[in-house]
Amino acid sequence: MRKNQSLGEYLQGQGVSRRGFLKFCSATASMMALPPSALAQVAEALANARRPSVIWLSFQECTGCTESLTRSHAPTVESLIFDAISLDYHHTLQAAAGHGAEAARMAAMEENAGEYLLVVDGSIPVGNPAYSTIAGISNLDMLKETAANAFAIIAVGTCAAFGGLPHADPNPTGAVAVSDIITDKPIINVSGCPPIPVVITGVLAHFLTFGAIPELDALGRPAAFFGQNIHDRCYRRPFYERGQFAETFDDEGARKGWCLYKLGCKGPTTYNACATLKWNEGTSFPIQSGHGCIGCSEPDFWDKGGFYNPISAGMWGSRDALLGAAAAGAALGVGSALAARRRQKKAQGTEI
Amino acid sequence: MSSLDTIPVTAEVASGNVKPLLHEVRHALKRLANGEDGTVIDLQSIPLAPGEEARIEELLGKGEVRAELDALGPSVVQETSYPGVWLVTHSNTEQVVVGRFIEVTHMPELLKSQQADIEHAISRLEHELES
Amino acid sequence: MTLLDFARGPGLQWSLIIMIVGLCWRVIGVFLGRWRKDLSRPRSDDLVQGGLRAIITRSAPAPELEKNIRFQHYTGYIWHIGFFMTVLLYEPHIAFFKSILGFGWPGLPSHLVVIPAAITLAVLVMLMIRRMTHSVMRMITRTDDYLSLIIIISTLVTGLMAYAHMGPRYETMLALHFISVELLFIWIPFSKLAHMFFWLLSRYRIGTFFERKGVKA
Amino acid sequence: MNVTSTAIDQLQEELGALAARAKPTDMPDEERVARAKHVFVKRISMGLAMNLESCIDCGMCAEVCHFYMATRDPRFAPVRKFEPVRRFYRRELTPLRWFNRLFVKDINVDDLKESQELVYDACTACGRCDMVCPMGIGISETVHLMRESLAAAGLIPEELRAVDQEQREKGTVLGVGPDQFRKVVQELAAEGIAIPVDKEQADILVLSSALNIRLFRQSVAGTAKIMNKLGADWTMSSRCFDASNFGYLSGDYPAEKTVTLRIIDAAKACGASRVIVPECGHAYVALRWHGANMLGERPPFRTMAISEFIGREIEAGRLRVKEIGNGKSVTFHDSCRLVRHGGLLTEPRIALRALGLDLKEMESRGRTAICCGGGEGSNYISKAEPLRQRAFEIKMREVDDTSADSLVTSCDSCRYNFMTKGAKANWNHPVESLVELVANNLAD
Repeated sequence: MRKNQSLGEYLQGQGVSRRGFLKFCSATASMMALPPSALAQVAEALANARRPSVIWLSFQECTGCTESLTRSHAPTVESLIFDAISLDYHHTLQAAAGHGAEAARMAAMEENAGEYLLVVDGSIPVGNPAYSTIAGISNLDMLKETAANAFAIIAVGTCAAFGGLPHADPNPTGAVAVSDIITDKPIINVSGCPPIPVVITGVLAHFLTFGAIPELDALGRPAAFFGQNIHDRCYRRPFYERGQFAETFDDEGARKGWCLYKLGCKGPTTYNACATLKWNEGTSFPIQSGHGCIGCSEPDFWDKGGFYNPISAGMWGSRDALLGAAAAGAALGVGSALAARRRQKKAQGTEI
Repeated sequence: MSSLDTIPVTAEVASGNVKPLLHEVRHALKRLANGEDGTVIDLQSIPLAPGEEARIEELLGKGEVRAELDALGPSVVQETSYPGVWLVTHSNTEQVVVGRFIEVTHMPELLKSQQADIEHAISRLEHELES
Repeated sequence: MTLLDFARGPGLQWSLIIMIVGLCWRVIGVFLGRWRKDLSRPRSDDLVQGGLRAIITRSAPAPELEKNIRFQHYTGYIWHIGFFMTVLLYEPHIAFFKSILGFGWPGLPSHLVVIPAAITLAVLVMLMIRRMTHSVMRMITRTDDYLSLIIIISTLVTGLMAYAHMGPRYETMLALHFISVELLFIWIPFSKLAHMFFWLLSRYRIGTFFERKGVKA
Repeated sequence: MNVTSTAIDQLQEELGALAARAKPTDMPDEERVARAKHVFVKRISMGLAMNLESCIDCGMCAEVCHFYMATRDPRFAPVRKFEPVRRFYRRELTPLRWFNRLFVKDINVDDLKESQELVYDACTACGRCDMVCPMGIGISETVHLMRESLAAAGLIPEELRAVDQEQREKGTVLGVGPDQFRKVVQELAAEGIAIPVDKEQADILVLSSALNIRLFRQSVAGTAKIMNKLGADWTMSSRCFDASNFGYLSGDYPAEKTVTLRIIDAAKACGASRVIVPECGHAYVALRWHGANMLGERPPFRTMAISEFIGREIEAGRLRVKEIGNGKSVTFHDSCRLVRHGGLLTEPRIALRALGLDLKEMESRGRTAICCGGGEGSNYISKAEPLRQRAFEIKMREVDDTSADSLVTSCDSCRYNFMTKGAKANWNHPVESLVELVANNLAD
């Protein structure tokens, strides 16, 4: 796809019929969680969309987010979205290496200043910048430098969005989220560990379609995907209402597909689209596969008192503190009773 | 995968969303009959339990018309046993379903020849005749 | 740390610590107060039995008294039963107790637990209005009574709202629910809510007191 | 009726003039408060602490209190009557006192003065509220502690204070002393009723009361007839014949102790194994339940109310009475002191049944009996009269509801109260004494 070509022209050039384009649009609208009635609007916008430049930076990450994206539906309608963007820098995917790669980044930044999208996966260690460097540049410096002229930033994955696993207690690298460093650019957090691939492409599609960032929730996540919690959209919700819970992973309830709340499911406090979009080409999602949601799209999900503790349970270390409290209370009780007794004893001898 | 199949997971699961969905279809049909616009329901946006999509398909049944089109992968447009209610399934070139819609309309838009394609057809035909 | 993390973690821990310190302090302190032996010759031989009997029999008034206190008596029962059903039979609550006690018990379907919770809430609001309007209640009501009512009502309101996914987002509502319960924990030892322990002791005591006189209390 | 209306009028007039006889107990406000607090410190035990810890302010006690029921005045809610004790306890003695001090106001002399009306005029410490409290709070004993603190603070109402002072200082009550007692003994001897007075040794010491000597001498006569009929080894003490204890009624603890110890000494002196208290509820409570605690040990005799004694003797077959029933119906008024604070539920009923009377019980009887409104020295306080009259009318209606031919009771205070308050309400229901009824119908 040439730089100045619109998407419509590009697809037509590829021999895609209008019918094919409409099909592409309705799949895209569905991907963006837009109502089917928005199809005409989407079609028109997409037909005229211009190809944006995208720079993808990977910091303290496991490449799971990239894997999630690239291993999903290739080649699919989403792949067309990828064709529709100009991925100018992605150190896992690009052919160039070393100085050439960095040069590509610099060129893209210069050529598309103020217009390019910056995608980040992984958290940024600020405890000691040397914990993670690329081409001798610390993640912190590279992020600042690249973000400076970006149109917007998409923080892909919980690490980039909220610090994620590296940020988990005790956070040895001092890992922080993109939004902890960059405060003057629009940031779209596409959280999840990894995020649902359709959500990543959905956000790109939205940008491609409307040239703007989608509506975000309080944590900077696209409301269309993160607007409702897993629990509300979970097909096992009726079991929750009926009080039918699996108590262990191999009991009758687990076999019958009952609610996993008591096994630590974080569905009620986790906002993501897993229950509708599902994973592996719409095959399933964790709860459907018999494991509670671990809340991976939420900040600090590693530190919520354990994946297998119900959310209504407390998160704390020991009961010893309570025994200590009982002992302290008893001592105070004895003390105050003795003081009162002494005072009463003194009063006994008197006439009135 | 026989070892997985032997795990006795019974799917007596119901999301409780099938009936409301069918009611929505009923209302959409009424609107259509009154001359109002058609309705498209994106099945991906509705939380469904395993097997429920198949159940919806079964409940709706198969009607007189079935069309297959090949545009960026196959798509199937099936009229259900309730005329006016269509089930549209889009797949990509790898035969993976990428979108599923219930359309309540006289005829799904996608089946009609599109204006842009018609114009393209004219030029192609002219080109053919000229040569 | 989010509000929910605070509520589930340090908030819970400290509120339980304060509750346990306060309750042990108060109950043990009262129990170790000056005991005065009654030297009079008891009419009954078995004061202990009288005490134990009173613990049971005080649960219902004599018929000739019942007609005077019907409203308080039955509303009291309704909301106590409703409240404890809600606390003890709602599955997420059982999971909470299990995390502290190490064991759980069977619960009721969630949508059924809503019924006692809603009834309890309605009765408590009614009792609160009565406190504000009835002449005797206004006269004897102290800040303690209002605070206790408000805290218990807030646990029910936040709990029901969290259950129904009303108001702010679920995790915020859940955190508020936790916090209201923690307030309740903290408030118990300092307030009349400590009657959850004293009712046994004082009923036993009045039972022995009257048993000595040969009267069934 | 053996009680002449002139005697009643005379007594009532005398009671009306009591206030003028009371010696002042003035003291600075600070001292009043200090003395009241001192009483609290001294008396509050674990048991009382339980009463002060457990209240949930449910208000049920008000609903069964005859003063509240009669007036609907919220100030008379029983639990509120000991509010100063509770406040003091919460600030000074409870384990969490340091916390409570932040919120609970200290008591002052106005609180004490306000309490005077609540605990003397509007409460007979009858204990009906004790029976309803879902927490099992001993409300009446705690209200009595309020009386003790007010007594120490010099805040006993004048009339009661006058009698208390008279008994403490002269040993007489309403002018009734050994001389008046001997006169009655002589009069009865003239009627052929012998009373052995001041025997050196006796098995049973029988007590009487100033009210008996003044008004109900038939009751003294009846007791003597019964004792003689039984052939008991009994005596009465001319020095110590009066069981009434105005120290107890007014909350004057030292005075109560003096009176009680005097009786215990008299009983010890004649080697009695039993002391019989006349038909007087408070005298029974003072001796039966407080006596041992005043003495510091269990005394070497048993204390019995005369109704208790009669009931037991009839039950044992030693005392036989005539069946006088013939369809005549009676209802029995349980004195709050005898039944609720004394446990004497069955004994008087044994006597009534032996007499063959048709006993028609009131709705509230036994442990939930409604107080007649005359207890705890209340008959003496003139300004409380209108209030007490209203409280009495509740009792009156319960009696009427039984449609019994007559009313029997075994407490002279109650009896006096029924007679005077009933007269005021134009309610002329016959009121009989159990002792007199039995004594007049002894089988040959």
